[in-house]
Amino acid sequence: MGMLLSYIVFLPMLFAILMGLFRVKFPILRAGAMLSALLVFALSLYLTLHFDPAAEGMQFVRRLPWIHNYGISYYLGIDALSLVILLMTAFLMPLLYLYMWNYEKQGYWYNMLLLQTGVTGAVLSLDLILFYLFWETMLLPIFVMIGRFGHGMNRFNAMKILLMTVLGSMAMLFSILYLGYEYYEAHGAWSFALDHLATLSFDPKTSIWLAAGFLLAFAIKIPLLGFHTWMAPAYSSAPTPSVVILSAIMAKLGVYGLWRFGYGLFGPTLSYYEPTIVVLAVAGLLYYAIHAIMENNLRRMFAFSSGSHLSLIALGIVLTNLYAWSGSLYFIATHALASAGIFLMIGLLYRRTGSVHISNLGGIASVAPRFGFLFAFFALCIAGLPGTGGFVGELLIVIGAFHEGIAIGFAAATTMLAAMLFVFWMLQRTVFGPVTRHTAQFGDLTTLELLTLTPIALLLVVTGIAPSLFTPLFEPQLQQMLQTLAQTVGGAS
Amino acid sequence: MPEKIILTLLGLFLVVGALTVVIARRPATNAIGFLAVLLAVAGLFALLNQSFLFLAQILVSVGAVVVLTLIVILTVNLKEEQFPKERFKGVWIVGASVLTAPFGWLLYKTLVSVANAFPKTQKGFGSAEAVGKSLFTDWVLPFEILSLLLLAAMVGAIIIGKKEQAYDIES
Amino acid sequence: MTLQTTQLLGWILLLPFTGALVLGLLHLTFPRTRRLDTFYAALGVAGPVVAAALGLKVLYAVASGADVTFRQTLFTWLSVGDLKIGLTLSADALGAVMLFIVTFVGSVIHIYAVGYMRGEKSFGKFFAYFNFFLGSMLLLVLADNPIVMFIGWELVGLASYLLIGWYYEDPANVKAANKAFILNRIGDFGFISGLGLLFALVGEGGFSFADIAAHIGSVDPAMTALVGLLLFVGAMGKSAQIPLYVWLPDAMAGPTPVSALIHAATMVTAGVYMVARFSFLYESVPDVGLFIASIGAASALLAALFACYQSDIKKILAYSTMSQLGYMFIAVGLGGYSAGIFHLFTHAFFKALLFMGAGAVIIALHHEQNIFKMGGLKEKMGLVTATMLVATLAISGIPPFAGFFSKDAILAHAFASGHTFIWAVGVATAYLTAYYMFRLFFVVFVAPPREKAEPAPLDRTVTWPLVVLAVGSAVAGFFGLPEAYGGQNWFAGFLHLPDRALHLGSGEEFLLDMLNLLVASAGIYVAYRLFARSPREAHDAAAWQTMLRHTLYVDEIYEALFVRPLRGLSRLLDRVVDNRIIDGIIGLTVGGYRVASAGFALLQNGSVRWYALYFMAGLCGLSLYILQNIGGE
Amino acid sequence: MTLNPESFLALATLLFGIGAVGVMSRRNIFVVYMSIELMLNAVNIVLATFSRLHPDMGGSVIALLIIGVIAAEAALFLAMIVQLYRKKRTVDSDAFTDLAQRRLS
Repeated sequence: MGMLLSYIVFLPMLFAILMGLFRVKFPILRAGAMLSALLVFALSLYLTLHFDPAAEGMQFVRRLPWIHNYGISYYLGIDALSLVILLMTAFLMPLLYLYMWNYEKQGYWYNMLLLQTGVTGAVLSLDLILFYLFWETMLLPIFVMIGRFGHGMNRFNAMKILLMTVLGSMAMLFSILYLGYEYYEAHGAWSFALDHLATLSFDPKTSIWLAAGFLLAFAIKIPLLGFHTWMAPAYSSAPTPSVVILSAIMAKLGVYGLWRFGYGLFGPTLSYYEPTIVVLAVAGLLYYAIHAIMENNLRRMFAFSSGSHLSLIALGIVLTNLYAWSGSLYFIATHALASAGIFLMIGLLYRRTGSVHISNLGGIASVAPRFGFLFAFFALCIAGLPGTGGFVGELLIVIGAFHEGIAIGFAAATTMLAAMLFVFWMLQRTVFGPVTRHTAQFGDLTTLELLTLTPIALLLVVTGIAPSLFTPLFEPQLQQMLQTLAQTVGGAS
Repeated sequence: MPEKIILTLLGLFLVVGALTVVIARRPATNAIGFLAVLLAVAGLFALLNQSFLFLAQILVSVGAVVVLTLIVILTVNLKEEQFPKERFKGVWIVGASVLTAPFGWLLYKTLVSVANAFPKTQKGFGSAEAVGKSLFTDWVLPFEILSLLLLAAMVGAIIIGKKEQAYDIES
Repeated sequence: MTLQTTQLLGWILLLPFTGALVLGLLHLTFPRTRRLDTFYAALGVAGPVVAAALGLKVLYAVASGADVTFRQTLFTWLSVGDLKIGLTLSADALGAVMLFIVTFVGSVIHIYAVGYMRGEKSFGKFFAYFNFFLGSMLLLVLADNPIVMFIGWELVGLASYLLIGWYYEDPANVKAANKAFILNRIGDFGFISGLGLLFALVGEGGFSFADIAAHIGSVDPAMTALVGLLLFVGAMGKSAQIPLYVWLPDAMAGPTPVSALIHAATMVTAGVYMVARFSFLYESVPDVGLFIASIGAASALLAALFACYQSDIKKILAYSTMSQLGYMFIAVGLGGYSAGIFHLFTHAFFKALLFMGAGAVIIALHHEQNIFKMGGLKEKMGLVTATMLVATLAISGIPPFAGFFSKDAILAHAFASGHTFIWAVGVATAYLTAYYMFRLFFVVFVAPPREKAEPAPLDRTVTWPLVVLAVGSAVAGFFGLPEAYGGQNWFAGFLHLPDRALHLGSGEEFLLDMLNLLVASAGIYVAYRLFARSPREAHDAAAWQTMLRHTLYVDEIYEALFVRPLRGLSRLLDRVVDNRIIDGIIGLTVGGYRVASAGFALLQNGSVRWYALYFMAGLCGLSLYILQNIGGE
Repeated sequence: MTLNPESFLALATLLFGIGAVGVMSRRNIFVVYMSIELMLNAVNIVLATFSRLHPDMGGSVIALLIIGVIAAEAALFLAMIVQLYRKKRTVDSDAFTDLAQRRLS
């Protein structure tokens, strides 16, 4: 049991190393990758079954000293927050492999394996140095994949995403090191474990600066308004599976970081930043949506849509009440699914027509009914249609926002308008309308593609129809976290 | 009192020699100044009762280094017009001196801060025996490393100085 | 019996959804085949018909008990904190009536659609959508809490979107569908804001309608008013009231059964139903009610004016729908909830009938929609003419047809509540209604034919539903026979909504009715004089008439006011804000690095003594600093 | 004894400073070489002085080792000077600027 999390984190990397050592042929490589992803998925499900939602704090903790002199430990653990993201990653990974089943670039597969280790490691690690390591580990494969296998101005865009995110990570690293030093000053021993550092108290000014380091890293990753210019170029150049990871998982890690480390370390201080984040999030929500309207490139359009929804999630997190938090966490999961679905569809579109430009498309529903149906379905999920998971998250966040105040409530409710601004116009010009030169030879979904997409679609429907199946998994822990937070802040919300 | 006079003379000798090294234009003149400095240093060693160091300084520095330097200077045999054209030499020297002065002052202050008066010398201080004892007991490893370094320097000097190079970086 | 009836609700909801799922999957599996069409039709019709039968049973059960509410919780939909939303269905009197309307009219139109849509491609998909719509509508109607209602509310919007854009090869139709959904979404923004606010106010005590009603009294009236307004914004969108009405005429791009079911009989009335559902809330804020009534009156009059100048048969009916919805909002706004629902009830029959009759004419004339190209159809299409006449009389408010009683109830209520101006608008609209409806009737059926076109024979599945609804349009009014005519207004008594008391003697009511009748007759007469003999599509006309024909250029104004600025803003954000300002700031730092690196590159000139100089300069600075701060001691 | 260590240390510092100035300001490689030797000798004086001060032979030993290093360095340095001279027919240190930043594009 104790090793479970380690298996989950390092299995893909282990597979990658083994297969790389033996220089296996492509069919074995993809089979191995798929096997590792399925194993991780199975282990994650097993973990979920044994996960106790009512228990307080971290579970399945694995804590070993690693670099003893500096108190850096190998410290993994899981709670409801990380469980949700872990499950999404584990669920999406096999589907991504299925998507790239016939994609014979070997380096790509290795990068995906590494990426999975990086992402799950970042989600599960509770030691800040370890977290930082994984946080950077997951950036490198993305950099390589955009730079080597991307299209468009891929080199430039890969550099842009690398530089901007590394800038944030550097600020975060500085804060992490300072925290460790402060712990050393206070206790005479080094430690970077989250639970240790959370006990430190600073004077407000220091705390504000330290929090700023973390917030910068997360704001760039999310990305909040103003920190976002890497987003659209990266999404438009990256190959489809990395776009899916970027939007479905990595962007969520920014929010997750804000949640885990922002509130875990700087609960009281964050109220200082709360107005700023609220304003940025609300502005981003509308800004990205309006920006998306005139986008001709589907990838860029849904990059902005992703940004818009992540702003909403960030908004939900800083509102710190049960509804908003549950909504944010639920939305993290369902948005991961929906954006994975839509980006995979866009990838398939690109395979078929060689273009992701709306002006080239049209009439897909006439030539490929199944494709059109699923495409419209995922697009509507993005727009937050009831009956799909996206709606539940939005509803909860809106309700939570109204709990905080009418003005914030209205701001959050604009999400109802935000996505629809571009989704319907996009549908009008891609799925419907007359068939164009590019879509005339459009083939409908193959069995393999259906196999890739239907699990996502089904899960979206289930999350929409019966959210009560999933909420008990995280609600008690969120409640506990909120209580803890209320105690540290001193009752202020 | 005689020591003081000797010290003053040696100091004068040393400074003038050093200035000659830095200021004089012809390499041969520089070498003379260099020789004066090395001799003055040897004299200082003697004043400090470091008899073995004095010997070593005379033998190695004066006997070997200066001779070698002179040989090379003569071998190269620069013509007057081959000298570097240092039009702003004075400016450079003054500027560099100004820049160096604070550091020199700091250095001197630091050194002096840990120095008190000389104790009485024991018998045999600075003799070859004393140095040898210390060298072959406490300082064996540095000594051996230095011997390796000398060997390497010798080999290196030969390789660098060979006329036709086995490997030519430029071409 | 009770237990059984309760369980029926779940089945009623499940039937259409299951039908939609099966039909949809079959269609997606065999998208091109035509052999399954008969099966599709049977399956598509079976669900609604069975649901209608069950719905009738529920209505009977509700009616036979006194003040009973059937409630069935299928499962807990969501439970977070105080927010415990069960997928609970409930049928009180109001719900049962709506259930009956939706399933009954729905089934009839499903049957009609079998004939109407025959030969269309994607036959199965149509019935999948249609069943899906019916299920969503039932979810809306039967919901026991506002959240589930909102889900149904959005899903009917989706169905409407898909069905308006049915002929999606033509971008204009998809545009119409988009317009419908987007305007609905603007309304939904209001709705969900209202719900969020409402939950923040009373959520701790549970969030079903009954719980809200129990706790609403303790809330600050200003807040209640705000909630009421926000919810009504949702109703504006769904029920096509000013200013969110512009989608409804365009929605006629969908097939006629769609127009009949969604954009006449059921979905568009959801706003009225919602206001009636929240009657307990609106009861405490009469000012908001007055606002609703004013919007309703304005919409009624404006739509009636527009309808007088349209020549597309379906658009006339669309504006007429909007106008009748305005009537309903007058009623519910002024506290006459029963009257409003009663009009909703009768309207469902005659408006569905009108659309279906129009649809019959359209397919008979091979998809001709301009009334001035029709004419003289009464000889060739007797049955259609008769049923249309019944419906037209009903909507014009001629006794004893259904519309007379319901419209009368609304106008009497408006008059009695003292808002005479709204009443006057209502009466004027009644005149216009009679005028434009008979204009349509005379031009299409009575006037001499313009072109020699032989109508295609109609399928029996198309004609029989007309008869059924004609009967309904003729007799539905008697359910709400007012006291003035010796009835007991059974309908209002059955609904027992918190109606505002009405102080109107039988004599006064009788006089009002006579006035209405007179006005309607005048409208019919004018229409007869103008259009029965030689109808002309007026082209001349004064400026205001041209304006009306172009519906006051509202579409264009909206486009210029909202759509274009939004697109412009989007471009601006892309080209200026992102590329210039934000990337500009980033670029500035990059440029700073460039300049600095060029400077440092100059320093690195390759000459070692310079390097030594830099080194010494640094050392010099450091030494000076040490000497200065620590002292040379 | 009237000698005091300050005078020795002052001389050493002076020698070191003059050597540093020589390294920086002269272009003739011979002078640069000799200036470096001056600096090394200055260090030797300091070592000898402290060895005498403490009294401990360790300082003398290090000074001795440094004398060895001076010899090794002289050999290498002079070889390099010869080689540089062969290459460009000059002993001007500014003629050898291979370390400079070259414009890349």
